[in-house]
Amino acid sequence: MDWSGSIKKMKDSTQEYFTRHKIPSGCAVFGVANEAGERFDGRMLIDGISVMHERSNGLGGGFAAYGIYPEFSDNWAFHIFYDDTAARKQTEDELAKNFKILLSEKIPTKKVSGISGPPLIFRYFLDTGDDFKQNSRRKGADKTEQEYIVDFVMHINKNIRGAYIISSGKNMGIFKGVGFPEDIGKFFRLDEYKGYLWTSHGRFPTNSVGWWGGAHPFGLLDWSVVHNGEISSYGTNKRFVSGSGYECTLSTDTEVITYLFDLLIRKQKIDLKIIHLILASPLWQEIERMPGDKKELVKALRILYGSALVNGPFSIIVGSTGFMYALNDRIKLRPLVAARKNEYLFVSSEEAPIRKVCPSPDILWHPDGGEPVIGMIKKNTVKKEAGKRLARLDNRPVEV
Amino acid sequence: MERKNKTKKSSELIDYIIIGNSAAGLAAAEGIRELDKAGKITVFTEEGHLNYSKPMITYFLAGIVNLDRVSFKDKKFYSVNNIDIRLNTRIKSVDTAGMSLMAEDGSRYRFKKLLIASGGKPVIPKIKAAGTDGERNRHFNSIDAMNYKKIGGIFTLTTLEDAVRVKDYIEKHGVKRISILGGGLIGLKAAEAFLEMGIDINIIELENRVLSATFDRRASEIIEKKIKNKGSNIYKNNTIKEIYITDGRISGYRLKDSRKMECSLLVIAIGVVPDTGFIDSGKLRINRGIVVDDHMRTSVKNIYAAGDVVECLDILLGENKNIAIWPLAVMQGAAAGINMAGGNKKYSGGFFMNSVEILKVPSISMGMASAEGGKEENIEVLKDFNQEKNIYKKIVIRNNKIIGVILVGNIERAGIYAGLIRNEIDISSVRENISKEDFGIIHLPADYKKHLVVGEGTEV
Amino acid sequence: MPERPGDDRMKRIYIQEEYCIGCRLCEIYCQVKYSKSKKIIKAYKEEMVDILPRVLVEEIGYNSFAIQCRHCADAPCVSACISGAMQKNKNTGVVTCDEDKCVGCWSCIMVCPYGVIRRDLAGRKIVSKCDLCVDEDIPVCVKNCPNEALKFIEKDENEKNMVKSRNGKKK
Amino acid sequence: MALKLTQSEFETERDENKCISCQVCVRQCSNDVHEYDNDEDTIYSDNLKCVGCHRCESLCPTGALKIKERKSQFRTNYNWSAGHLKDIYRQADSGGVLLTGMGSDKPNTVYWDRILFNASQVTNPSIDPLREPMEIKTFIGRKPDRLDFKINGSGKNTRVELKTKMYPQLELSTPIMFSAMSYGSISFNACRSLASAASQFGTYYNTGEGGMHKDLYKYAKNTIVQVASGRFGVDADYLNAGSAVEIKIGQGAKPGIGGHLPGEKVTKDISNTRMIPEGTDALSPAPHHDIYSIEDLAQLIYALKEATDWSKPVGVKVSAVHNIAPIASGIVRAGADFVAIDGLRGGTGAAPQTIRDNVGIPIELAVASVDERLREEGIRHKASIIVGGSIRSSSDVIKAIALGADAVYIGTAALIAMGCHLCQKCYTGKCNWGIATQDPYLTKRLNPEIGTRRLLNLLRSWSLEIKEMLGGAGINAVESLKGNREHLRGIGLNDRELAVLGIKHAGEAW
Repeated sequence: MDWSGSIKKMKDSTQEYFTRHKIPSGCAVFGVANEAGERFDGRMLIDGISVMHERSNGLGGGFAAYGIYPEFSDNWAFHIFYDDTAARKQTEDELAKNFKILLSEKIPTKKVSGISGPPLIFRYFLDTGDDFKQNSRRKGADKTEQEYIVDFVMHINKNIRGAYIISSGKNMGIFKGVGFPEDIGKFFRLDEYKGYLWTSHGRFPTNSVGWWGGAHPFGLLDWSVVHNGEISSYGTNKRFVSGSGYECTLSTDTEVITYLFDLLIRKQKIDLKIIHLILASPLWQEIERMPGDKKELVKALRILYGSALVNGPFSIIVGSTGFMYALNDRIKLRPLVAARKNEYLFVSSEEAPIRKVCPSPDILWHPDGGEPVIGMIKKNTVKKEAGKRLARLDNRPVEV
Repeated sequence: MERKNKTKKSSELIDYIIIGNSAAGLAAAEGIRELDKAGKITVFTEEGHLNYSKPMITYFLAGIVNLDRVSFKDKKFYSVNNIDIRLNTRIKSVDTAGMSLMAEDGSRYRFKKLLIASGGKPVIPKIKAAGTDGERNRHFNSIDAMNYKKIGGIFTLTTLEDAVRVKDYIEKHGVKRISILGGGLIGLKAAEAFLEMGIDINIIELENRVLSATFDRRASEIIEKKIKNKGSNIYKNNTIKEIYITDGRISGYRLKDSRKMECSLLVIAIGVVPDTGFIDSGKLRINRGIVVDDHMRTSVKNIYAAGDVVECLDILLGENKNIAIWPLAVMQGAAAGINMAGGNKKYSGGFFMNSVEILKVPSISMGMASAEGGKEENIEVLKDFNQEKNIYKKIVIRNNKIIGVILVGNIERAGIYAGLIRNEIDISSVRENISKEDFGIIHLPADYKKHLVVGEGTEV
Repeated sequence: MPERPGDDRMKRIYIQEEYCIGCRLCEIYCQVKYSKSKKIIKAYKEEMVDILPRVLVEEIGYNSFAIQCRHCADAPCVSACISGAMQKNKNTGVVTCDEDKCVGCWSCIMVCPYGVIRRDLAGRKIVSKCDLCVDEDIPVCVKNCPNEALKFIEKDENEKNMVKSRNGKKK
Repeated sequence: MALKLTQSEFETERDENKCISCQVCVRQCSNDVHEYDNDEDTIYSDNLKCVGCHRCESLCPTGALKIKERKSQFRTNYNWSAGHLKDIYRQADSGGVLLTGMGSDKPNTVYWDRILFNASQVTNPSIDPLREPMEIKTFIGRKPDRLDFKINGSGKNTRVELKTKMYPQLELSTPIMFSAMSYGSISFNACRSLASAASQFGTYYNTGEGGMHKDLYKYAKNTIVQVASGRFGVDADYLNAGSAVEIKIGQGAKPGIGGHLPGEKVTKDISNTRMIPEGTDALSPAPHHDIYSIEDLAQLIYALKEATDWSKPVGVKVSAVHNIAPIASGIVRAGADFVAIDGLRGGTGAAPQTIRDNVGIPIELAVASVDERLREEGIRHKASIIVGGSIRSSSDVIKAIALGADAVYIGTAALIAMGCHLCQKCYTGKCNWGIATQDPYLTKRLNPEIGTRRLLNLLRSWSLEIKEMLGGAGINAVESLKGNREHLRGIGLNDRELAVLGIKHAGEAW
């Protein structure tokens, strides 16, 4: 049954389905970051991911873009899918109760053949109010502002039928839906956005269920994750994050990986540089050969965070305000290619997209399993553009 | 130098000369070859057979083995070990000072090292005789070692040649009963063979029982009874006073008790003595046998002796004694050979032991088995006699150590006792088990048991 | 003094009396090996009459062990043998009795401190003793011991084991 | 008493065509079932004495023996089963509590057999354990809430240094350990086999409550020393010798019941090891008389940690009872570094039959609810969970870990590897396999070299099978199996059972 064709009728059960079932999928991932913080528009990503058409099957595509809302860089930007106006009304009531809404609008789209049955797609720029700004505590509750956002997102996604927050960070946004990624890009008019860090995803789910909320990237706060593969440690990872209050509502690998990043980096304060030692831990036989200090460190990480080891095939690209991070599983069961040209860092499932947008990179390599690729964004440049008005973007092509 | 010049013919200098081609001599040759692969070894023997085992002659006699099988080393032994063997060569004299010897044919040999392993020779008593020989009608007044061979039907039984002759004589003359003078070891060994052949025997024994030296009264009785049951006789406290000769052959004899007996074949088996007559002793010490130390060295440098010709340590007596038995001859010979070739092997001494089977009754005696205790306070005797099965076991214990054993009827595991004697094991903790019929290693004192069970092999 | 290669490197049967369970399967399989058919049921039911096991189990209470010829380095039985039947093979170290040569004088029985040579009266008078199953990879008594109380190993290995077990033993 | 209302439970079937009267069976039976009649050269067997241990059958060189269960037929009665009748006959004979050995044999649901494991197909590659690393190393012990680091340098020269001091951990080469079986309940040779196998394989065995024989101190690195209510053999040396300390509160076969080693089993060696007079009964009280509540347990844990200089994990073993989840939570909060849970079907040397068969809950349900509870409370990392009580196969291990265990304890399986045939007569002291006995005639039958080798083989084969199953599911580290209930499916289970186990039913996708 093609549920996407009758999404209005089936939306409740579709979302229900997604929250109950894990859907394994193959995929294409492609990410580009400008480490200098220079922004470029979404066409490079659309161009790139389009050459990996074969890796998708039209049941999901999406993009995450950072630096696209400089005029609201200090405010929370929520992208929300609604199945209907009732869900929107209910959600907006909740938003109003919990935030100061600075701007709410429909996200501009255009008609593209191959994209059908989109939900209602809105974005909101929100302020949490003075309490957090002053105390980073709110009404005596033992929470940081970020936890407050996480709780709110979880609450909406879990409890309001027909509403789904797909993006909840600052100065970033996620655009995704059912269709091939290049069509989704055009649908969302991404050529009109400029960001310094983009990731994109083409999806090949192994069933015919297409649901806009289930497309990738998955996002929470500033995190966005695109992922290729199917991890075998899902249950273990899920139980691990659940011990810290993360509830996996989507049953996707991407979701649980996002939570792992959030938990390890934001909550446990583990340095980005060693996060791969947890997510794709070295083998014991490698650990045994390490010098004393390092061995002790890696062993301790593995003992404590064994349940955060992501097992089975994956290549992921994680986007965040300050960096782009790509990682392969430890025995490299999925492809990952990286390249650099000047300030640009490319990571991709295949070499072709990189060659498409950057025919002669300075360096191109195939990272080992468990070897991270990190692009750090120089924050100064980002700051410089903050405060600009939300505006349509010019069409200047990116030159690399 | 001077001495060398004395030697008339320019004689060969041989690295190792061995007099005697039997147990001790050949064990020595092997011992030499363990260390010295090249040195020349020459073995002299007065006998004509390549090699044979003396204890085997009674088995040959009994027909258990034929002439081909009396050898204890195979034919290749001499070539494999590169040994020059000189048969039919009686050594006439040994010049211990000149380090040379002369054969009966007059040839002289010089040696670097000499082993005397000439064994023993039978004792022939002087007995009054009456009669003439067959050929020259020569009259005999008495027989003795010099002339007994000239009378048909009188034999000793210590060499293969003796056995061949006895066998021929029996066949030729259809002998049905054989008299054996001497009820000791050799006599009984001969008796074993004749009984096996189905020939009745008369044993004439000076003492009041057979095997008086090695058996006690009970053991002797069991054997005597067995012999008598078969129609054979034993004349105890007796000896031959006169031999009757008819046509050069023995026809009868008169016993000490005056009884006259018919006899067509007499075996004289009253004992052997070391064969040392040919040695120009000089400084070489000879008591009853050649005296050797624990490395089988005689009192003359580079001259060794081993086997039945020597007297050396009896571990039970604690002094030298001539114990003429095969196992000791082999051990002595092996030690002598190794020492001759420059090695260092101690001969740790031995004690008497013997195995004889009369009419399917096996028996073994070892050590000071005839002791009865009582005389000496520290000697204790354990006996176990099963009349029904005719099984007898006797253990002689001195200072808590076994010094003698007699087993009759059941000899299984006899060597365990030999081990206890040799290793001087204190058996006080296992005394109650020691004479049991099923006595075994498991009954032994814990340490010795462990040594046997856990170890890999003994150095007895 | 050159070593006899046979003795130091030969595999011997070592006895672990603490693990002998007194089942006597060693004796049974030894008898079967020297039976005509070498088939256990047939051997026992039809041929067994007088086949002697060449391994002996001694047992008192819970103490027991199976013992067979130790194939001594300096074998007293070989010295004592008057017929040349008892020989120690210099290459293999194995002491065997050539049954064709043996005359049944029992000299070996007289000197063997282990008491592991027995009179075999089934046919001609000869002795019966363990030949270390020279025609098998592992002697049948060892192979069939259900508790590995018999081991067929080299001296070095045995010494290693002894050290090990001594460490594990009460002082 | 001439009248016997109980019938023999087994019969030995002897094929006379094969029996060679070699008497191996006669010599091997400690129950005197077989008797050789010299006059007739025949062996007679007294079935009434047969316990079905199969020793004679195993050693019979001709395969002439077969042990069969002898089912004498009672009138069919669904209420009064043959078992009930026989029990009452025995009780009417003896007037005592019915004793039995080993784990419950009652037909309760074995949930392991109602759970199926997953494998990869297409969307995720399975991994070949023969060609790819497959990691089953496991750590037992308390994990810190988080790690602190010190970061030195920057860029390529960044060096991250660990600041947090880790709690002591047991490092297991496979997530399987040998559970507590005391010297006394089993023979020295059995203990030595366990110790030496654990040591050679890189895992742990548990002394049980009987102290540690001095000859086993050399295996101390691979030993968990147990402290039970009798405190047998406990002193500072003992506590410090092992690599971990386990406080035994209860045992799956007999929750709420103490132990009793009869005086005749307290041989000289055992008396030395247990530090009690030779020949006296070794009585373990039902409770620890210094632990009447959870705070008392906390004190004992603290005391043991002090006594061992905080250098070893200290854990607590409990029976799986109805409130196991909150009990486990309490134990973790009392400071235990691991919780060992022993399920309903766990083994024993001797237990009242009625307790063994009727008290406690199956380990599968217990581990599921304990893991869930500790996670809910956010304290799952504070203690490892070790489960035991009838882990029969590598697949049971896999399932236990997927339900949330860190490692398993095997007791019965280890004994079976050493020869146990589950005749359930351990309490008679006549174990024909030399395991549950102190009779020197019988203990000889377990050559520890063989015992060790068989245990090593068991560990090796289970470990290989675990690796095969992990690889099949596309997992190359056992950490990624822990609590991974997505890889489990129930079969023939109702919703309640599925809910407690936290798994979906077979046929339901992710």
